[in-house]
Parts: sequence; structure tokens; C-alpha cells
Amino acid sequence: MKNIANLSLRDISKTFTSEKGEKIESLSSISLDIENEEFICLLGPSGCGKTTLLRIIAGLDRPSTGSINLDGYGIDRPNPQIVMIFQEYSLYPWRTVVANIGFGLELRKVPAQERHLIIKKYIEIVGLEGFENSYPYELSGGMRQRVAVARALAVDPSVLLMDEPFGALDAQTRNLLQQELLKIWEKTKKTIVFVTHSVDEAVYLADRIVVLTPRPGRICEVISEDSPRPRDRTSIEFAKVRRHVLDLINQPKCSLP
Amino acid sequence: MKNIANLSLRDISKTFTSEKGEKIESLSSISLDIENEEFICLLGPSGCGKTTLLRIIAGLDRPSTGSINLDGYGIDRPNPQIVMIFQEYSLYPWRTVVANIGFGLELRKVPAQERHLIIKKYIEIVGLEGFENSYPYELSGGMRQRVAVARALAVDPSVLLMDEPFGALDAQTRNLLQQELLKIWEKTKKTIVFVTHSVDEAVYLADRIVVLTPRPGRICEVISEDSPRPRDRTSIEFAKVRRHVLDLINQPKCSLP
Amino acid sequence: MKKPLYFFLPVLILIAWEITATFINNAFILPRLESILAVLLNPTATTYTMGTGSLIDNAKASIIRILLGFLLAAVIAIPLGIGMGRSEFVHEFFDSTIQILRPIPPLAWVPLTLAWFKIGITSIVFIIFIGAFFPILLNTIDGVRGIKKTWAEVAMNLGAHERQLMGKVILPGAAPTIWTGLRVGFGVAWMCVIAAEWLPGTTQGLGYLILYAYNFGQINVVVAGMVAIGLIGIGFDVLFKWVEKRWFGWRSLER
Amino acid sequence: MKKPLYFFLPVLILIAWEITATFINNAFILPRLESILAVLLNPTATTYTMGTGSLIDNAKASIIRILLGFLLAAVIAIPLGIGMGRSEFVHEFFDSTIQILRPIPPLAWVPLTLAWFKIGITSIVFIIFIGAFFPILLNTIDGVRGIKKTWAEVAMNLGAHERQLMGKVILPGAAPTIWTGLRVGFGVAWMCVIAAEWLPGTTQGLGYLILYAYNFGQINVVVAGMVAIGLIGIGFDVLFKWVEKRWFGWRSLER
Amino acid sequence: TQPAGTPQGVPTTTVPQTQAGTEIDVLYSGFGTMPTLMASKQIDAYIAWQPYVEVAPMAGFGKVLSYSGDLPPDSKWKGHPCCVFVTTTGMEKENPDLVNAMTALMMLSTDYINTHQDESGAIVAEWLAGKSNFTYGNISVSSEQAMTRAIYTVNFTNTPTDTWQNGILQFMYAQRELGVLNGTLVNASDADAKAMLFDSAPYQNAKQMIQNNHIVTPPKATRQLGFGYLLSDHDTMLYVAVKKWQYFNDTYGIALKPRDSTQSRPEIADLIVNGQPVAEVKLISAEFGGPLMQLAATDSIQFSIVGNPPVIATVDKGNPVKIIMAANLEGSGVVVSADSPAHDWPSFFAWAKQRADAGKPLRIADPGKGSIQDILLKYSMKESNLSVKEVNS
Ligand SMILES: Nc1ncnc2c1ncn2[C@@H]1O[C@H](COP(=O)(O)OP(=O)(O)OP(=O)(O)O)[C@@H](O)[C@H]1O
Ligand SMILES: Nc1ncnc2c1ncn2[C@@H]1O[C@H](COP(=O)(O)OP(=O)(O)OP(=O)(O)O)[C@@H](O)[C@H]1O
Ligand SMILES: [Mg+2]
Ligand SMILES: [Mg+2]
Repeated sequence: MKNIANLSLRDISKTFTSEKGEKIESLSSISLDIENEEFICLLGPSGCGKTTLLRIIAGLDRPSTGSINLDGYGIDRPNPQIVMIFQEYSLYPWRTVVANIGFGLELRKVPAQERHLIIKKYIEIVGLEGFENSYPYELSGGMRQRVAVARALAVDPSVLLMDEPFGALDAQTRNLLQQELLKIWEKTKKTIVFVTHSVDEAVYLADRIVVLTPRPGRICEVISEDSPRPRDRTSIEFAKVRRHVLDLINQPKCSLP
Repeated sequence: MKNIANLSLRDISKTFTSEKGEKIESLSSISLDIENEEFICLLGPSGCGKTTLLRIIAGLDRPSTGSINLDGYGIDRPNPQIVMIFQEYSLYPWRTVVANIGFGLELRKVPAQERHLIIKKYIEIVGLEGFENSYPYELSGGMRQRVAVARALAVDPSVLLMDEPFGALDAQTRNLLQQELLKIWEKTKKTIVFVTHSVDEAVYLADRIVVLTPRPGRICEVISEDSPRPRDRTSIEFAKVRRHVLDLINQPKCSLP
Repeated sequence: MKKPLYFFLPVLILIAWEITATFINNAFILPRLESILAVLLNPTATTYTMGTGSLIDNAKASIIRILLGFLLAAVIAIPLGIGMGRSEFVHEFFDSTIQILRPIPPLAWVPLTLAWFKIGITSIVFIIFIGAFFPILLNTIDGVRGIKKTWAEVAMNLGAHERQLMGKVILPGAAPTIWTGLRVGFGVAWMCVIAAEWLPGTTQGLGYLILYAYNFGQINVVVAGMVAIGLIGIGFDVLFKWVEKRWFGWRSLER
Repeated sequence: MKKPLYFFLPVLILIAWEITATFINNAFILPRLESILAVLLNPTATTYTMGTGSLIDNAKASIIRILLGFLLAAVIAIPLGIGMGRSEFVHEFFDSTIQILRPIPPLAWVPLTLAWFKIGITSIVFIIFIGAFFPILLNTIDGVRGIKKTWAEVAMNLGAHERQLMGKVILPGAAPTIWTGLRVGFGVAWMCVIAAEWLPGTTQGLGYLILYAYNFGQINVVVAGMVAIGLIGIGFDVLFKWVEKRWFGWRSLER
Repeated sequence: TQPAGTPQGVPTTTVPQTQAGTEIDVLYSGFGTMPTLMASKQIDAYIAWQPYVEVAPMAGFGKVLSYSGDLPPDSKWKGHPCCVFVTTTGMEKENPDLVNAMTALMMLSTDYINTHQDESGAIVAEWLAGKSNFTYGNISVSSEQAMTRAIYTVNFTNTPTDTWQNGILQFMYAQRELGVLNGTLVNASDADAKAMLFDSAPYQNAKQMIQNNHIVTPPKATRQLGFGYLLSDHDTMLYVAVKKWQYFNDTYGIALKPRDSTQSRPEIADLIVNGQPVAEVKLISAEFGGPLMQLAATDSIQFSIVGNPPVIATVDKGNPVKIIMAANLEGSGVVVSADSPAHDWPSFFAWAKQRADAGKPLRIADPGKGSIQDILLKYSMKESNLSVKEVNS
């Protein structure tokens, strides 16, 4: 069972009540089955509920209706098997890179020696050698994001939820991290749910792209993409899929609430 | 002379001294002539000095060497003809949309009545009707960006400097604003220098794309793109230019400092 | 006030107070609630205040003094703080002096105050001024320094002069922090009321009343005076917070 | 201190003081610098301190009292503040009581303090406690509430228990704000030293020395006491800021 | 109309009234501030207790116009009551012999003061000022000299005579007028008031023991006792008792021996009777009497030398405190500024009139409404046809 997961969302919807008492429907009847070791990208306009959906999967919020199951067990609270990487990296600024990466292990009372080995391994994987004792403020945005990824990977969860992790990076760094993520994914075989605004990124990374409608977010379309990795962004095949998705998100079907 | 500008950068470089006394060379001998009414996109990795360059053009920082001329006059302090839109929108949170847009006019002591007419015009142009009396915190990111654009346009400068203005937006909103910006540009005929991380965006918008190297930023390549607007992102032609630029930024020539 | 929990602890304390007071039966340790309430609930009576006027008269006298000292502090501290916040030169010039004066208790100023400003409202106001000055000053410096750099740059970029920058960006941008300084400063001013009313020539005021009543063993009046100070303090604090929410709400709502 | 400007105003004030003092020639209004310095520069002498021990003895006595009151305040205010910051219930329970007690000047507590805690160090410490308590409490609440929501969520997401959350996220995250509270609280504690040492049974301390010297018109000793309080205050402030920079530097460097 | 309980012939003393006559202004001020105020010409005169009277001519900013026994009207205030020696009724019940012994020691000490005035002055100087000099600008005044001169102006007498008790009642009447009494003393007859205020038994017992030349050794106290006092010449009998403990121990077999004899103001002393330590006594100084009476009420102190007004106020609130005897009589004085034309009462009144006519009435500081000095001042001014006005800023 370790490291692989079968995640199933059944009819999830979520309604918030704002301070003024207005009801805001954020998500509406989302049903989706995610296979073990699958790489899912969520694509959708701002405010359509992508973060909300990840939070519900992570057990940080409860859905208003519906249920989530991980390998047949219902999720209604944070589950150590499901780890989320937040939209803002949210590293602990008072901890060094090593201490940030080791945070989850510390919580799980992994003995110091074992912990150090694991941290070392992930520092290598994300390529942060030489920055072990740096503080987050000494790192660039891209490096911080890698620390957050390493922190999540270090506890070896079966599901990784990533909320637009590369949004703030420049094109080059972004490409680099995408490649690294794929390598890590291939090595560790997690189930990944990845939120992005970039069609390019989704096409480059995903097994399946889930396109959501504007708020309240519903599933508009699910696009499977099974071309082999690494994919060539400049290939005709890539351009075709990209065009398909771009067309889709501009269609009334997906661009109207 | 109004509304058109001939901006020339001669051998601009900039070295910062950090708190610890280290010298950081941020820009290195940038020379560039920008025609009247031209739309320039600056593309380059994070930290290569794009913001620094815009700040120097705006007269907010002084270059370490070199000079800038606007229509033959040297720039060494903020010049009302050159208006910058900052990376963070930097609206005044205590001012409503109307008051933010009117800020520059207020500074220039434009009489209230005339001011209101101008504000009204730009609110229409950027499509913020109905939000006149909202405060920035009541707006979404995209709407805030539009306020910043309107504030800059309202003073009718001849040069507009835009520092990655659409970086934080989702694909749909981003597309929309790009189209709007082109419309405004065509209507008002400014000279625009536009910083972006997105190759797509650059290809979609620019007359010329200036690709910078990693720090210290030098000009690696200037690509002219004169296909008619609006450009079709899904066209073969577009894909070709895009591919060319992508190739370029991955070449050692442009990706090594 | 829809929240009953707010009243729980105070009521609990009152009940405990009354029971203990009845039990101990010593007005010097815990005067009975009745005797304290008698003073508080007859704020216009002169029966309990030993010739200092009514409780309201005393409160009025104190409030006027505090407002004067507080306003004086604000009028001096805000411009000075803006100067120190904007200019490294001004900051260096004043900083050492301010650092050394800051920890000196208002009460310690009494001897020099009397010699310099003579008996009268000036001296009293000066002691309160001392208390209110530093929080306002430090917050103003903080507020001005905390202005987002881009706010100022946008204005300069759009062609603002130094005066426009001050009036349209620095002041409104720093206003919430300055206001917090005013709120804290007002609180400290209140805390100086006893020190101030300890000055010669005072025959009225809540601070004076407390000391005077104490000397004649009227602990119930002392406690009533404390409660009055507490209540008025809450009143002003609520006022300050209300203004803060109304005018400077943007700060907490921002981002 | 490489900045000569730091010394400019203090030196100017000293010169002006001396000239005016010579001119006025009235030790009750402005004692000469020599007479003040005589006290300050002989901190171990008992010549000037009228039987209160040497200046250093007085300073020591005050510092110990202040530290005790301050530590007590910290030990109570920090846990309470964490509770109030984390739980709306706890907050509502204590808030009203705290709001009403907060504006009451430490000096006003003297009568009840004496009755409750009798003569001795307990009463003195209590008065200082009152002064230091509220800044520490309010800052702790603020700090805990200011914790980034995602910090806590990351921890929960990674499986933290309530205790781990507290020890590994809430406390370290709120620490800089709590530390500021401690710094401010310590400053206020200093300001209460006169009120505290005004209590019967006190025979030593800088606050006592100031009042006592004043009774005998020894204004030079009063001013020397004020300067001593100022200097020690600066000393502690520098210490607090140094720790802040060393341990909590991440906050100002963040973003 | 006169308040209830005010006997015939006792004038309204405290409540200033608008009346025809020369106006003088009274300013309430801590005794510590008075020299500053006078030196900076903010007041023309002040009334205070010793040594704050004697300091003035020595520091050069003022001169003594009159000691309190010589206040007008003539001889009315000769031997007026001032500070008193009190104990708590609880203490009297708990250990009457100890109260007797302490009273005896205080009486013996008073005798010593009256026979060794210069030495007593030196003791006061050490107690109050560590024998250091007072510096006023260029003038440096020996504290010993100042305190010794002060000793001669205070009348150290203990005897609780009728006259003296009646004198204290005068202060009670004054407090009635002030409105600070609202308890048992408000409507009490003079006899009842005396019963509530005084208990001379310890004095009589102590007197007996002294005559017998034998102090009875009291049972050992079961807890630390407190002795409250004010920092004034009026409390000399305590200072002398402590500083000359060896003498009293050797001569009478009773002593209050300081634990740390190097302290100029000892904080803890042992009461030793016939070689037996019978109690540990904490010596507690205070700025004024109110706090001391509160401490007595909470049983934190069992003995005190304190001005009589706070005792009256506290007995009124049902506080179990009793006055045993006087600590001193008189002992206050009026100081006028150095450049004042006044040198006796007639010239003072002429000065007051001249100033009032010029629209700048004399301004006199006293240590607080209801204090001994306040009552003395207001009474004598009124008797002299001056109208008293309070200064309020
Ligand atoms: N705690 C909340 N209370 C009220 N409304 C909320 C809350 N959280 C989210 N919402 C609302 O739910 C909607 C979806 O928010 P969500 O953050 O999930 O969007 P998103 O798809 O992640 O957007 P973005 O791409 O901008 O991150 C938004 O309209 C938001 O205002
Ligand atoms: N005031 C400054 N002091 C010291 N170094 C600076 C300063 N401003 C910028 N730099 C340095 O100069 C370099 C260029 O910075 P700049 O902000 O211009 O980059 P950029 O290209 O805009 O990056 P990004 O795409 O992340 O916005 C960076 O390495 C930065 O650290
Ligand atoms: Mg989101
Ligand atoms: Mg930039």
C-alpha cells in the first residue's frame, strides 16, 4: 500500500459563508477518480476553487457535500499520507533549509541520524547542496520552492498536492523545476495533483488535465495525454494538444460559470 | 512631440553595493534605441536586471555608467513623460479606484472637473465601470492591475514602462488584459517597454523582443516580430517565433552569465 | 455586546470580591462592593469625595489635563517623528537624546518640572506630555519608515514634489501606525495622571482623589477612583479603535 | 559609534544646561553639572545618597526588583496571551477584565497592594508586575494571532499534534512579537520603579533615592538618579535589541 | 451652622470661607517640593514639620518666621499635639507586656533626648541623611547641624494629659468639617471619641515599671512585628532608642538592637528585655501616615509613630488602633522667603495686607488638606482675620 494511492472524489461541493453572511459557492459536484501514481493537472480561472479542492483533499477543509476516499478510507482530517505544497511556499523563516526539510520527520519523531540521511538525500534530489544552513530569506524564489518540495517529499507521502508551485518563477527556472519534478515523480512514484494556470505547464507535465469552469468550479473536461516524457515543447504534437486545451478554455462551455 | 518618444540607452550598466559591501553587477553595457510608438518586450531570467533597467529609464535609479536620452534630453530624475507600472501594483490602499486613477492628475493640479472626465474615460477603457468607489482590497488581482494601468495612462505619458504586470494572473484574465493593452496602445500610441517572463506573452505583444542574459544582464539578442496584430497564438507562424525564442533562451549564449 | 462570556469573569470577580470582603470584614483590605458602588453610582454627589468636588468633577479635571498633555505630545511628536523617519540626519541628531530620556519615569520629572514650569496647569500637562510623547514619537518614526517604498516611488514617478509626497503619500500611508501610537500614548498619559496630580496646587482630579482618599483611609474611594479611571480608559480606547476601524480599515483588509 | 552626530545634541544640551545653571545660579532650578557629575562619577560613594547606600547599591536594588516583577509578568502574560490568541473562548473570557484593568496606573494599585501583599519585596514586585504585564500580554496575543495561517496548516498537514504545533510553530513564529512585548514591558517596568519604591518600608533603590533626595532639596542627586535610570534603561534596551537582531533577525529579513 | 459634635467656642477651622479680610492663598504641596517652590519664588511661605523648617535658613532660601507653638492667636497652640505613638488593640490583647515594654522604651528614649539634645540631633542626622551634607548650589549644609537645631524646637513629651487629649479632639472636629469622617467618630460625643481613640494603660504600666526600675520581660512574640514611622524629627524617640540600644540595654535592661548596625536606617531590630530577645521588629518608614494606618489595619505593623490626623481617620473606619501617648508636641514651623519683610507675626500680617492690596496675595504652601500643619495654618490665619483661599491649577 505504501507510496501508491487510489484517490476518489465523489460529488464534492463547497459553499463558504462570507463575513457579511453571503453564501459563496466555490466548488460544485466534483467527481473524479485518480489512479495510483497518476499525475493530474488542474487548470481553471482564478477563484474557481482549485485551492479549495486541494485543501479538501488534504483534509484541511471539509466539503459541504460529498466525500473523498484514499484507498477506500474516508478523509476528514489531515492525513500523513497526503501532503500539500501551498501556493505561497510557507517555509518556516526561523528554520534553516535542513531544519525546514526535516520538519515533517521531526514531527514523526524520526531519530536524528535517520533524519539526517533522509534530508541529505532530498537535498541532493532537489539540488540544494551547499545551501543546507541557509535561511529561507537567503534563497531565491525557485530555491524556496524546492525546499518546500523536499519538505513534502521527505515524509514520503503517497499523494502530493501542489498548488501552483511554479507560478512566480521565470521561464528558465520554471522549465528546470518541471523537469526535476518529473524526475522525482518517476523515481518516487507518487500520485500528484498539480494546480497551474499555465496550459504549457499542464501539457508538459500531466497524465490527465482536468479543466474547471469559473466559480463555482465544475469539471468541464478531462483531457488525457499519454505521449512519452520528456515531452518536446516545440514539437508539432505538443502544439496540437496545447491548441486543443487553449481552445477548450476559451469555449463558452468552460469559460462561463 | 507629445505622445511619441525616441528613447535611447547608451552603454548602461549598474553595480549595487550590498549591505555586506559586496559589489553586485546587475546590468552590463546595455545599448538600445527604442523608436517612437514601439512596443518592446524585455525577456530574461530572474535577477538579470530587468526591473533595474526600467527603474533607470524611469529616472528612479542612476546608472553606474552610460546615459539615457528621451528625445535628445538626458534623463537623471523622474520625468513626467515616462511613467512606470510597478511589478507589485502598488496602488494606494486608502484611495478608491477613482482616487487612485486620479492621483497623477491631482499631483499635476488638473482641475477637478477635467480630472473627472479623464478618470471616467480610463475607467471605461480598462473596463472598471461599477467599481469606481471600491478600495483596492475589494478588487481581484487583475482588476488592481487595470487600475494601475489606468493611473499611468491618465497622465498621458509618452513612454510607459511595465514591469511584469500580468505575472500573477490566470491564463484567461491574462489573455484578456493583453488584448486590452494592445487596444489601448493602438488608441493612444505610447512607447511601451514591457517586462515579462512569458515567451508567449512576448511573442503575442512585441514589436521587438529583447532577450537578456542572466546577471549581469547584457543584451543577448533582439528579435523583431512584425506580423500583424491581433496575433493568433495557435497559428504555425506564432509557434515558429515562439520556438525560436525558446531555443534562444536555452542556448548557452543567452542562458549563461 | 452579544457575548455573555464577556461578563462572566468580571461578574465572577465581583462575587468573589463581595464574599471575601464580607468574610474578611476589613475595609482596608477589601472594601465592600456597596461602599464602592455608593461612590460610583452617585457620581454627582460630593458626599464621598472629601471636598474635592463630585466624582464627575474630578474625572472632568483629569480628562482635560490628559487631553492637553496628550495633544501637546502629539503636536510635537508627530512632526518630529516624520522628520526622524524621513531623514537619517534628523534621526541621528535626536536619537541619542531620545533614547536616554525615554526610560525616565514621568514621576522623576516632578522636581525639574516644578522648577521650570512653576505650579499650575503647565507643570501637570508637562508630566502627562512626557508620558504620551515617546509612544507617539516611536510609532510615527516606525510608520513613516514602514511606508512601502513603491508608494513613494509611484508618486515621484508621477511627478510629485516633496510637499505633495508628504501630504498625499507619507502622511496617509503612515497614518494607521501613527494612530496606534496615539492610542498607546493616550493610554500612557492616563497612567501618568496620578504622578501629574501629585504636583502641588492640585485639589481635584481622579489621581489626586485616590492619593488624598488613601491618606484618610478611604479605600472604597480609592477603588472607586481606580474603577473610574479604568472605565474612562476603556471608553477612550473604544473611541480610538472605532476611528481606527473606520478610517484605517484599509490596513487590516489590505492583502 | 562612528557617528559623531549622535553626540551633538546631548553635548549641546549639556553646554546649554551648564551655561543656564551658572547664570540662574539656583541649585533648586538647575543644579550645576559638576554637582550632578560628582554623584554620577562616584557611584560607590555614600557621601551624596543620604544613607541609602551608594549609587550602585541603589541601582542594584532597583534592577533586582524590576527583573523580578518583569519575569513574573512574563511568566504569567505569555501563557495567558498564547491562550487568548489561540482560542476565541479564552479571549472572550479574559478580555473585558483585562481591558478595564489596563488603564489603571500602577501607582493607583499601591493601597490595595499594601493591603494584600503587605510590606516587602512582594508588594514592590507586584507594582512592577502591573506595569510590565499588559504590554507583554497584548503583544503575545498579537504575535500568536499574526502567525501565518499556512504555517500552522503545513504543520497539521504533516501530522503535528496540538503540542507540537505549539512548540514548533506557534511559539517560534510569535517569538519576535512576544520579544517586542518583553522589550516594551521592561521599559514600562522601569517607569514604575518610582511608584514601586514609594511603598512604605523601602529604604533603597533609584526611585526611592530620587524621591528621598527631593525631600531634602538635593536636586543634583535627583537629576543624577534620572540619568542613572536613563543609562540603565538604554543598556537593557540595547541588550533586548541585540537579542532581537540575533535570534529574530529572520523577521525583518523575511520577504 | 456648625457640624454636629463641634463644641462651643471651637471655630470653624478648615473650610476656607469667603469673608472680608486680607486674602492669602494656600497651596497643597508635598513637603519635598516646598524648598524648590520657595527657591524658585513660587511661594512666599510654607508651613512644614522639622527638619524641613530648619533647612531653609541654612540653605539660605528662607527664614523661620515662627515655630508652631507660637502661631497666633497668642499661646493658643503652645504645646499642641502632633505625632502620637500608637499600637493595635490586637497587639494589646496578644501580648500586653510587650506593648508595655515598647512604650517604656519610647518613654526612656524621650527622656534621653531631652537630656542629650545635641547627641540626639546627630542621631537624627545619621538616620535621615546618613550624616552626609545637604548641598544647595554653592552652600553645603551639615545635616548634623540642621538636625540639632531642629531638636531644640520640638517639644518631646509623652504624657497623655487631658489638655493634650482635648487638643487631639480639635483635629477630629476639623476632620468632621472636612468630611473625611463617615464612621464611628462622626457623631460620637467627646467622651465616646476619647474612649475610641485613646488607651493610656500601657503608658501607666510603663511608667510604673520605670519607677520600679524593672521592665517585665514579656513572652516571646510568635511572629515578626512591625514598627511604622515617618522620616521626621518627630520620630526621634525611635531613632534614639535604636541607635543608643546599648545604653538602654545596659541602663534599663531594654533595647531595640539593630541587626545591621552599619545601616544608617536600620530595617530590622530585636526587642531585647532583660537580655532576652522577645521580638523581631521590622522598622518601616513611609512618606505619609495613611499607608501606615492601612498597614496597622491589616496587622502588618503593630506600633507606629505617626501624625494624629491619619489615626483619627482610621479609628473612624473601625480600625483597631489606639493612641497610647504623644510622641512629641509642636515641632512644625512657618518659613518665609529670605527676602520677605516679615520677621514676626505683625510684620507678616502687614506684608500679607500689602501683597493682597497689590492684587498678589501671599501664597503659603502646606503639606496637604487635613494635615496638622494645614489645620494649624488655617485656624491661625482665620483667627487673624485673614481669608484663606485654596490654589487649584
Ligand atoms: N475561507 C473562505 N471564506 C469565504 N470564501 C472563500 C474562502 N476561501 C475561498 N473562498 C472563495 O472561494 C472561491 C475559490 O477560492 P480558491 O482560493 O479555491 O480559488 P483558486 O481557484 O485557488 O484561485 P487562484 O487561482 O486565484 O488561486 C473564491 O471566490 C474565494 O473568494
Ligand atoms: N537596491 C539593491 N541593492 C543591492 N542589490 C540589488 C538592488 N536592487 C537589485 N539588486 C540586485 O540586482 C539584481 C537585478 O535585480 P532586478 O530586480 O533588476 O532583477 P529582475 O530582472 O527584475 O528580476 P525578477 O524577474 O525576479 O523581477 C539582483 O541580483 C538583485 O539582487
Ligand atoms: Mg489558489
Ligand atoms: Mg523584477
